[in-house]
Amino acid sequence: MLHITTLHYLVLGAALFLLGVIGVLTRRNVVIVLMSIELILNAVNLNLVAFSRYWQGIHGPTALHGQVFAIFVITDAAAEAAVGLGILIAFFRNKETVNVDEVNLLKW
Amino acid sequence: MNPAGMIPAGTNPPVATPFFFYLLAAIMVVGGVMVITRKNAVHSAMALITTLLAQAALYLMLYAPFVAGVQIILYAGGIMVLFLFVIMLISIERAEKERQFNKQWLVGIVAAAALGGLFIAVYTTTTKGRALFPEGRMTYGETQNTQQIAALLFDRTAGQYMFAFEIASLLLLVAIIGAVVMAKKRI
Amino acid sequence: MHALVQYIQSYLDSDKTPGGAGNIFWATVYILLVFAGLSVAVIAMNWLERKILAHMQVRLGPMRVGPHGLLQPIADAIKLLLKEDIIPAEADAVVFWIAPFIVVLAAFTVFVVVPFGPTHAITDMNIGILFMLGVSSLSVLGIVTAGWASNSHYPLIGALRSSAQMVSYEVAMGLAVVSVILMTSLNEQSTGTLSMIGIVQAQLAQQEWFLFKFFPLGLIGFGIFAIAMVAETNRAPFDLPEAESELTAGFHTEYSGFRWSLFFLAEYSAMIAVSSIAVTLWLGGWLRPFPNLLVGPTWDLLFSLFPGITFLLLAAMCFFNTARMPKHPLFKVQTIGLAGFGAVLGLIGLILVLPAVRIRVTDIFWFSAKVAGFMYLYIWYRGTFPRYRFDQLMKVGWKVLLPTGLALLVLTALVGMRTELWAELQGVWRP
Amino acid sequence: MTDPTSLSPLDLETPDKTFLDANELVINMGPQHPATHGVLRVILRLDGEKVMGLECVIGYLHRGVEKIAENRTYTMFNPYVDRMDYVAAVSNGLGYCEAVEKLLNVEAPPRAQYVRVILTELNRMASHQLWLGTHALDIGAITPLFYTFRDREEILKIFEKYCGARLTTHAFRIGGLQYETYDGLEKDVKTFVSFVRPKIDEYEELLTTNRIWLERTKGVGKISGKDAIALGVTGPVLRASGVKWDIRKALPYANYKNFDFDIPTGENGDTYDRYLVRMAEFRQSLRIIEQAVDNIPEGPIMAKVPKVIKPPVGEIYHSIEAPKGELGYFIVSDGSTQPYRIRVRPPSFVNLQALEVMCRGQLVADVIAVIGTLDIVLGEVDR
Repeated sequence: MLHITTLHYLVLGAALFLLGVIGVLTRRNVVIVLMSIELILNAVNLNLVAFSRYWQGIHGPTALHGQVFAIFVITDAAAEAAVGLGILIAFFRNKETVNVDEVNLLKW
Repeated sequence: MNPAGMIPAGTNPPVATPFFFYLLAAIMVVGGVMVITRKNAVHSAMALITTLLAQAALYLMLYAPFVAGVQIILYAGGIMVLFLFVIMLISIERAEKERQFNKQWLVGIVAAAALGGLFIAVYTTTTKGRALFPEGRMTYGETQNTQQIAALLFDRTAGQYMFAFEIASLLLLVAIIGAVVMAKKRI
Repeated sequence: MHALVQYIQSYLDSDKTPGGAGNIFWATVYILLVFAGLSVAVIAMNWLERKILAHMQVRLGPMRVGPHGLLQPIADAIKLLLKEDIIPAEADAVVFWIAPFIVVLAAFTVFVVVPFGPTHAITDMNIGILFMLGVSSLSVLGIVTAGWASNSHYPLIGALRSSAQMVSYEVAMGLAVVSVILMTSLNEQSTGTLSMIGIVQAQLAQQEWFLFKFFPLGLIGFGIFAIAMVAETNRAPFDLPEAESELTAGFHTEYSGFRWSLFFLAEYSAMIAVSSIAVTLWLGGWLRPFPNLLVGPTWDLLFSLFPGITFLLLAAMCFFNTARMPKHPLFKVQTIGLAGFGAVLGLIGLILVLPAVRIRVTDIFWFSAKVAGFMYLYIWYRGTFPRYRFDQLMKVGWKVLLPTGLALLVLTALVGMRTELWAELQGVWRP
Repeated sequence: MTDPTSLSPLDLETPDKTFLDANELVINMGPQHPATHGVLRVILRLDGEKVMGLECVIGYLHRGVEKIAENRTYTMFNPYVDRMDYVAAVSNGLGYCEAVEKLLNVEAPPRAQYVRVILTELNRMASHQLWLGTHALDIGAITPLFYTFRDREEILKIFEKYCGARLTTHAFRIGGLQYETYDGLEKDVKTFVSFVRPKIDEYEELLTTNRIWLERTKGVGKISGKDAIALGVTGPVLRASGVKWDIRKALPYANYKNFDFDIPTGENGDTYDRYLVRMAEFRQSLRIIEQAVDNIPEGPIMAKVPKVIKPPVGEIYHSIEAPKGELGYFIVSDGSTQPYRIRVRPPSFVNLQALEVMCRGQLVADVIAVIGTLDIVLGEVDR
């Protein structure tokens, strides 16, 4: 209780990851599905940064690989959000809906 | 500012770490739950922003101020604004009245529960009485964090991620072009 | 009790910011001081803007409430607080309620790292400038949600315009800032810094404001930032979101009373915040003019007398105007009020001349004076310029400022690395 | 999605506009919009922010001025014309009085003519000043408004001293002037001329080379000289398109042929040229006023006009160059004391018809600039 260890962060990350997974698997609104994906990515980031601190404790203060990874993940998240929302807009313009289960045709 | 960027123990200890950790963790989990349960996408987005900001604070507690800054400037200030923009461009009045969950929601919950079980199994595993992840031994001051990350990314000798960095920039370029192609009416 | 006093006193000899020294008491004091100072500055700015703009436009401005309208901001505040707080029936009440607070929080939180002096900041962060840019960009969220939650067309269009504008200009702004960060790394260890205090100290160490560094590169960077910061705060000539002739009042059309005043507060404190970034990055922050050239006790004494002299001059202006007041019984209260105000200013001036106070406030004075210059520029712009059209605004942001910023960044890096590059080139040519 | 086979041939020929294409948005601007200068309602058809077409809905300020004229004597109708273009009341009165004088076949005495010219030109400046202030305000520059109103005030003071009214002056009478000039009119006008000349430079200093002003006005609301003539556009708007047409020179009325002045013209017919033309007209007006003040002759101020005006049977069209363009009065007399019909050709009304040509393909924000540059007064458009 008094010491916050790496495991605490990992559990929090796992909880967020699960929330994200549930969101992706159950929601119909594409926007919220995309947000759930962001949630998953953030859970991963949290783990990476927690690992980074753990790694620093072992390998000295310059062992920041986890943080560098987190930055790359954030970059990917930005790219993913841009493309995902672009697809969403194109989709909405064609089908006037934002529900994933109505995107069941390869062509319309 | 000493060379190693390390704060000697005792001079400036973090204040009430457990309290802030649990507070922020609670905010994040509640925010996460709200993200996946709200009917209105704007409410979801606001909950996600709260989660992201709380996470930035957690990064600060993990002595990762640069990641925290990037989190705020990119995630909360950039990506989420994009989300809000898109939500406002597409009408959501209709989406609110519709069914919110898809037909496979039960399967999704079950799969997530299985995954959660897996997590619990992993985290409770102990080898020879030791937890998988024992606590880090030292806490490091954040005074040189940004410089060290920069060294990892750009330095000629210590830098390992320069190629990855360039690839990431290429990825962003592709994403920009892709997003423009997707979203533009007439090219 | 004694331990507490000692804890409080222990900071006074420290050469760190309260946050850096980890002293919670002084950090709280600084937070309260900054908050109070900011509120006073916003109120003063409100009055000054109306007065200065009025005088630019051959008007008098507020003259009725108090002498020369000095109490007008207070009257306005009372009026706003007493107004009915209307939430439109079709609005999304929760989001409508939260949005102004997001904006205000974003606008106030940035002052955590603003360095009013080498120790006069709430805290100094390793990522100071990144933190400022990031947190101030959060106000976009408040604006977008405010426009959306109003559930009305004008606010929504205003909010979309506003946020598109802010997001676009953040890019150019960031590039200009990065060029300064490159400049900070020009020392023996080539250690650049993102810390706000570190940036000013780098200017002191390099004996040059970054405005004049690599002339004209620093100037160009400053120019980009100075344009982008006006667009960032949605002020004239980039006040499209609030273009009365097109959009009534922009994203806060549906807001009234207290909530509207929060937006107002946020707008002005955001103006002060971006001005402090500009001052810190290009104009030497808290440094007095010529800190390396005019050194010595005489010059130190002379420059540290400035704050007191300024206030005494303001007091003299008040007394002069008191003497010019009409000698009519109706103006008695006003005359006394103006004289009293002058007396208060004079007293502040006298206190500021005291040696013990003098050395502590001189940094804050120079910082505030530079920020005040920017505030005057804001008012001046508003009195002079017509409004850009939206496509022209985007054109300026993306087609002018962004390429200039990119070129500036590359040039700054090349010029900063010229000796190393030259050595490299010689190695290539003469193997 | 509808099955393509179920579409009728007609549907296939005209594909759904909303499909992969922005749907055209129809929005209403006005009649209570702050930038439509009164109660003009503009129905805009937009594609995004681009104007595909627009339609003006007018008549919110219709008072039936022309019908009122049929039930009033010629003298009684005179004040009514002031209420049409209420920012240039003197010009309206001049046009009406001259038209009736022409019908009666009398001419105002020279002294009256000179005073008329001075007041009309002063009024032209007042009208242009109001236009400049509001036009700049629409584009976002707030300061010129206060500058122009400060200087317009001086003109209104002269009007007030002369005839007691500031806005709806009713300064002229059929056959000349009601009032002899007050002592010191010449001095007042001369002081005003020397006062306002540097002020016009001041306006130009704020705007003429202002980058944002140039960007907002250059190439905006273009109309070619040919189009302008075809649409019947007159006044500064026509002259900015390069057509040298000014009724003061082309069909001289009053005694404008005695004065030496130029007709400023533009080249491109855009908003900026219209601005430049009007700024040049300020200076030409000053020239005319100076010449007139120096040469006011002594003499009577009223021609011999019967107490009861009863023009012979006939009809007359007389037009003058009002600040906004050609202001014409067509009067049909049946020989009685009341006109059989009066038809006014208001410049604002005709110029407003060019709005669509000017705005098509521009952005919404430009519509505001173009409405401003047309310098319409709804009182005159709707009458």
